[in-house]
Amino acid sequence: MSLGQALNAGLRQAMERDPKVVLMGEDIGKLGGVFRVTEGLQRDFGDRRVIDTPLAESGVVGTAVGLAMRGYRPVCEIQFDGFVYPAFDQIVSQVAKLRHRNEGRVAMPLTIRVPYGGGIGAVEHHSESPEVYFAHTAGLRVVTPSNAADGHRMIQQAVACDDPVVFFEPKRRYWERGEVDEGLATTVAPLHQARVVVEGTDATIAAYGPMVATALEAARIGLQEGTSIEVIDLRSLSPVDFETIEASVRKTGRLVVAHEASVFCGLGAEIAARVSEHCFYHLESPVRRVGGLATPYPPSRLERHYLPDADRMLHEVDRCLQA
Amino acid sequence: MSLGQALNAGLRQAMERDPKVVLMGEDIGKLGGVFRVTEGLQRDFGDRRVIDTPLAESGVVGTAVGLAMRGYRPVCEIQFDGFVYPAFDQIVSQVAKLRHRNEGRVAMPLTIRVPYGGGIGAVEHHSESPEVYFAHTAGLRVVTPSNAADGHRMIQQAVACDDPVVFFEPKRRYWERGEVDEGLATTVAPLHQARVVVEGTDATIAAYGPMVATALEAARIGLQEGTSIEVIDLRSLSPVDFETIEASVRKTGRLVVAHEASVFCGLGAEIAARVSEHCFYHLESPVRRVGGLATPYPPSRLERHYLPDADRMLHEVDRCLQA
Amino acid sequence: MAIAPARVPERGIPEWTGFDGLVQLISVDGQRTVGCPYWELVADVGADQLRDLYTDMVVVRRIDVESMALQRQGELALWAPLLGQEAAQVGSARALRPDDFVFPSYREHGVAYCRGVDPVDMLRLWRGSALSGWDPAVFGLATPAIIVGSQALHATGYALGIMLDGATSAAVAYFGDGASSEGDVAEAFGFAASFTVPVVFVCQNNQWAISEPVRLQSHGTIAQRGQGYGIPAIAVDGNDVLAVLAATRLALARASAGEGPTLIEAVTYRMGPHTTSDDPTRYRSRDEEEEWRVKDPLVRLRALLRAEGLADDGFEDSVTAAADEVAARLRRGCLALPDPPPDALFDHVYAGPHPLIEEERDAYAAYVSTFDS
Amino acid sequence: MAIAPARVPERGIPEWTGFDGLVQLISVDGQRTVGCPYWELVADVGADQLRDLYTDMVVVRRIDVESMALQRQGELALWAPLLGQEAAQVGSARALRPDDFVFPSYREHGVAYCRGVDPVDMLRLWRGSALSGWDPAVFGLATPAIIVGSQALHATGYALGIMLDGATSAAVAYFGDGASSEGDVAEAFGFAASFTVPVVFVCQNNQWAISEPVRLQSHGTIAQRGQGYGIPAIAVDGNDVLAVLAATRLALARASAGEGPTLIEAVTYRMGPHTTSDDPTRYRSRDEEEEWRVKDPLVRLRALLRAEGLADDGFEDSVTAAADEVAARLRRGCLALPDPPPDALFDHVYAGPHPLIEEERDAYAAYVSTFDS
Ligand SMILES: Cc1ncc(C[n+]2csc(CCOP(=O)(O)OP(=O)(O)O)c2C)c(N)n1
Ligand SMILES: Cc1ncc(C[n+]2csc(CCOP(=O)(O)OP(=O)(O)O)c2C)c(N)n1
Ligand SMILES: [Mg+2]
Ligand SMILES: [Mg+2]
Repeated sequence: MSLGQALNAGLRQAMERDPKVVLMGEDIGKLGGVFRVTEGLQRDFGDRRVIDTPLAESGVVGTAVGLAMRGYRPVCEIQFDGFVYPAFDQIVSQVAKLRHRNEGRVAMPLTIRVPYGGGIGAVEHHSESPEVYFAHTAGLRVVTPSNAADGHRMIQQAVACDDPVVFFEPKRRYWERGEVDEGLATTVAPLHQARVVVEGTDATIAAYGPMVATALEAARIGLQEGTSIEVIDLRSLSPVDFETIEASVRKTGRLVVAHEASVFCGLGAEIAARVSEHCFYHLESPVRRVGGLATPYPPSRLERHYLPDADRMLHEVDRCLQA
Repeated sequence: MSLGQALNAGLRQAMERDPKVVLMGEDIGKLGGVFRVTEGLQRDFGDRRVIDTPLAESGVVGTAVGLAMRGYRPVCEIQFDGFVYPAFDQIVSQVAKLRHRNEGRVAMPLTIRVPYGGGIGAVEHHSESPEVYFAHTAGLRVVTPSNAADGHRMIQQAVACDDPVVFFEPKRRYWERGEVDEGLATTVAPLHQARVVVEGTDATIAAYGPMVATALEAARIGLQEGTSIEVIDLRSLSPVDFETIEASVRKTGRLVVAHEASVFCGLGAEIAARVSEHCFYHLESPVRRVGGLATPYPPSRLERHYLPDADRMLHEVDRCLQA
Repeated sequence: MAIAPARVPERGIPEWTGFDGLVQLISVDGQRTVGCPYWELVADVGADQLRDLYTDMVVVRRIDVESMALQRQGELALWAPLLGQEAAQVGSARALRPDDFVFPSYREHGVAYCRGVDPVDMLRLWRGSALSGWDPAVFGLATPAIIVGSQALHATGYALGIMLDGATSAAVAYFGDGASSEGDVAEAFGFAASFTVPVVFVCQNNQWAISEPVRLQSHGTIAQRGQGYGIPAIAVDGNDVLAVLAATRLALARASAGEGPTLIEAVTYRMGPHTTSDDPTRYRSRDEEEEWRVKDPLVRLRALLRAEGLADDGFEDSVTAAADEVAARLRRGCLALPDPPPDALFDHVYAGPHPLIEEERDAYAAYVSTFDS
Repeated sequence: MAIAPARVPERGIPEWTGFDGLVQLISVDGQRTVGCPYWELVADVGADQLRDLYTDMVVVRRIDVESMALQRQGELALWAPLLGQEAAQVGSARALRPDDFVFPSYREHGVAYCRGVDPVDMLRLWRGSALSGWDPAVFGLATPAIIVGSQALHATGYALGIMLDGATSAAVAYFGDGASSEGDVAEAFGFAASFTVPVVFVCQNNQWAISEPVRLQSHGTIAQRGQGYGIPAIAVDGNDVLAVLAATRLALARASAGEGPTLIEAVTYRMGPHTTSDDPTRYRSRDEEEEWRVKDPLVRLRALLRAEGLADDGFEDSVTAAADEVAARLRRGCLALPDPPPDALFDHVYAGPHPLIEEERDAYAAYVSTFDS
């Protein structure tokens, strides 16, 4: 099944399991969301559990906060990455902080789903990668699956999580298919655990979301050219599973971090900073970052130049190897 | 004169120089702003140039965008750091991107002043350090003065700058006094130029805004204890003047980055990542970061434990020296 | 005071423009107004209840005065006084039922008092020893919202939950005239109207948002703003405790009957500074302050009680004594409020385990221990 | 069509509830309505002007049809059709004066056409070859807003600038029924009313926000929302080009006379999908679509022209030929639109020098050169 279908199935299971799970967002009902991730759910669970909201993102998240205080477990859909900013205040000042503010007396088990990233030829504001804004915000968990199996498991874990989770969905991978074990318990791995997708010995590429498939492609090409690349799928961006990354770097001695977001102050900065500190004596070459440029997202006819591809990843791996 | 007075004087000069400069914000008129930074300006320039706005931050910035398109040069005041988030969408999706979107045909010479940071015993939302959200956003310039002289010069440069500038004012330093040369041309140094405030040889502390004074205190104590610490005031957070930092690190071999914001994905991550990469063979020890915790800002009775002080900076310097 | 749950009058929200277009049951000089249809909503309020309302207002004002003093003496970091808004707060809060849930702003000490919160706990936030002071679930009262207007959406969402639960309670959002300009309040109006949820918006129009007069926010009335979203609105004399009580009861009855949101604009006055950091002499006139002093909500209710023979010197002395006792307890409690232990920094950031928090907790402990040795 | 600048009628905004509570000058079957006070605002619109309006609408629809086809053929990444909204757009845009400044949403191709934008330039954004298509200053027309509602604030700010300049032009914001729920639109209403600035809000209520019917956004009318903020509103039949023209002229006259903002709710219908990515069969009925097909704005104006002997087959053929010519040019122009050079990525991010941009520009060039060698 595709990632989109896996998320749909995961949401369905989450709703079946817990009657307090309520979905909210723009066009998620009859339309099933612009990416059809909620397809069929309003039909099957009714319009009191799958709620089309007025067109206002702060309103979506702000009312979800109130619902959570009433004991519900809301799952908000933000239609596209670029539309999450009107809800930023509610997310940063309320969702992230309410538990702490109330010394644990208020729970905020809210999931905010955000399709994100580029590569689909979209118009402006539909290809952004705003994840680091949320990763930097204490009180939130930020995760992103890269494939159908993870999507299916992680969305259920996110919904079941008693902390607020910003759940970034790599929209250009929605249609990519993979095996999904629908019977899988949601507790197989903690939500914040990274995964070594492919083992390697010469260098590590740490990627997440849409970039994992790209990193795997780089690893395949690398292998043909005689370079053994280990690929890590971070899966969680806050917290980051540094244990897995650092173990890999201690083995390979070289790290490239890849994401679509601008490199400057992106998540790669945190990973590079941390790994440079913790693996100071294991690094054979500086950690390198490959990612979006320090520019706004370009018109789609230029996006392939903006987005990291396997070549750019390999270019950075090469620079590590040459250092 | 104090930093607050220096900013006031700088704004006054900017308004005298260019009739298109208009100030907007909540309570900036008769009250002169809650920190009195605009004191007397409405009286002297009238309520068509110093405009009290309705209580709505997105409205303040969004109307400033329109004013800028009409040829004005608006200077918005956000009352406290924690109230900038309702304006986040307008800042990230409009202010930052309008010039690029319009291929240079639309100018966005907007300044957004934000008193920021902790240490004044305030209630929640009044002590935040949200600078990295803006630094990560392409299209913005982000600066912060640490003292009266810089405040006086930089606010004028920010207002004169044809790009949007998010201007963070270290609120707990508003009352600190320093020499200000009011006749100083605004072109003495580019707005993004960092400054070596104190020279040293054993380690470098890179700090900005409210942390510069703290870093200077650390350097003083360090000297007494026999450690020669170089202190850099970044002044600009986007772009960052890496030349100055890297030159210092090549000399001292050790770097500690300090800020009040949470360390995780904070600006220090970018600096550590970059310096670790560019000064890989000059670093005697890993770059270390000292900053706010990965928690929301605490109640004020705990803030001294949250905020880096000279001791914590020296602790990190020591760890560098011991590595 | 929620003893006689109101029924929604058949003809919906009664029109009444007796006093400056506002619903008023007690005139400025303490007379009962004649003919106002809102009287039927407080028909059960007899002598004892009137005296109780008066007592509440006196005690609440005393708490406010004491807190101002504590702040001036350096015991609180800040205080936002409610002086002048006692009727708006007590009148509305006393209409509430135990299972209603309130989302206040930072100035609703009177509401918190009526919900049963220990005044000492109110001070935790203002002293800086905590970010909150009580368990919201216990009192049906959220921690005060400092981000102006944000709580209107929370109340709307909570009310949606009430509706989904099939319950008959209501959510209540308190906010100010300034807040009515924030997009969040407008979105809350829109969501509440669209979903027809049981929420009551209580806007205390105290004429000022720090230094900004209400006419800067709105040329019309705030009640009209709600009406534009299809939310019935009641503009009420906010210094008249009975009128506010009546209006709130009506709004709650509408909510419980499934008729959706109501907006109450309680027109009142912030007699003190915005907070202890503020200096109102910079932006408003003594004349204006004097004009409103005449409308003081306590003076008015006392006049009524006196005129109707419901209060004598003995009663007033006992009320003062009760208020003094509360104030003394408040002062003692404030001074005794403990600072939280530094380690509390790391508590309750997340519900589940979080490696970075644990790492920082350990690092902090290790760092602190370097000083011990 | 801005030839006869309207004066503000002495009695303010005339009341008129002739047709579903909407201002209407041409009935659905192409008859002039009798007695509507808005007629005086278009008294100068004679045969030639009516034919021009019709021509505009036909051409605009043809541009829309051709763009849909180009998208289906893979030449555009996306297209947001205006089918059904030609009267609302042409009627309002033809009322504008050259020095007015418009802030459109993504669906205002008809407005852009009337402002003089080359239709080929409109396609740049939709083809993905640019984020904008024209110089806003040249046409008095901003780049379309994709963040729903954001432009309402920009228009308000621009209007504030007009006021500060002492000019008599106006800013005009176009947005949809869905957008009316966004906090930004509410804040724009508040600021515009508070500052009394010359802005016209044109809300095309086309009944749908993607899959959401307008009743989900608002139980009342959108016009009422504006009124709640103290902004006079005109609800107009948006499929009646003359009525929209009249209402817009009135609003502009009010703006120029210093009377501040006006909200126009043009009630119309999105006859096509939301965009080429959308599938309306999932959420709305054929019946509803049929109901509105009868009210097609072009059919109606043609009926009037025919009934009054202002159009014959020859005229219609010439209009069709003109539209086909525009479409052919559009197609040729679209196919010829060049991709921007990769290096353009770095242009215009900042006005002044920026070390990181320069560094990345150089690195990118160096990287590309590794492939050349
Ligand atoms: C989003 C936001 N912006 C600004 C502030 C700063 N601020 C605190 S209270 C206040 C005025 C609020 O006025 P009003 O809503 O009338 O309530 P009142 O203080 O009069 O009770 C302002 C501007 C804030 N707390 N939150
Ligand atoms: C802030 C924001 N949220 C969501 C979207 C996605 N979106 C694009 S158009 C649209 C519906 C807009 O409806 P309306 O305002 O009625 O305009 P119409 O499309 O009908 O012309 C939505 C939800 C967006 N572009 N911006
Ligand atoms: Mg107020
Ligand atoms: Mg619409």
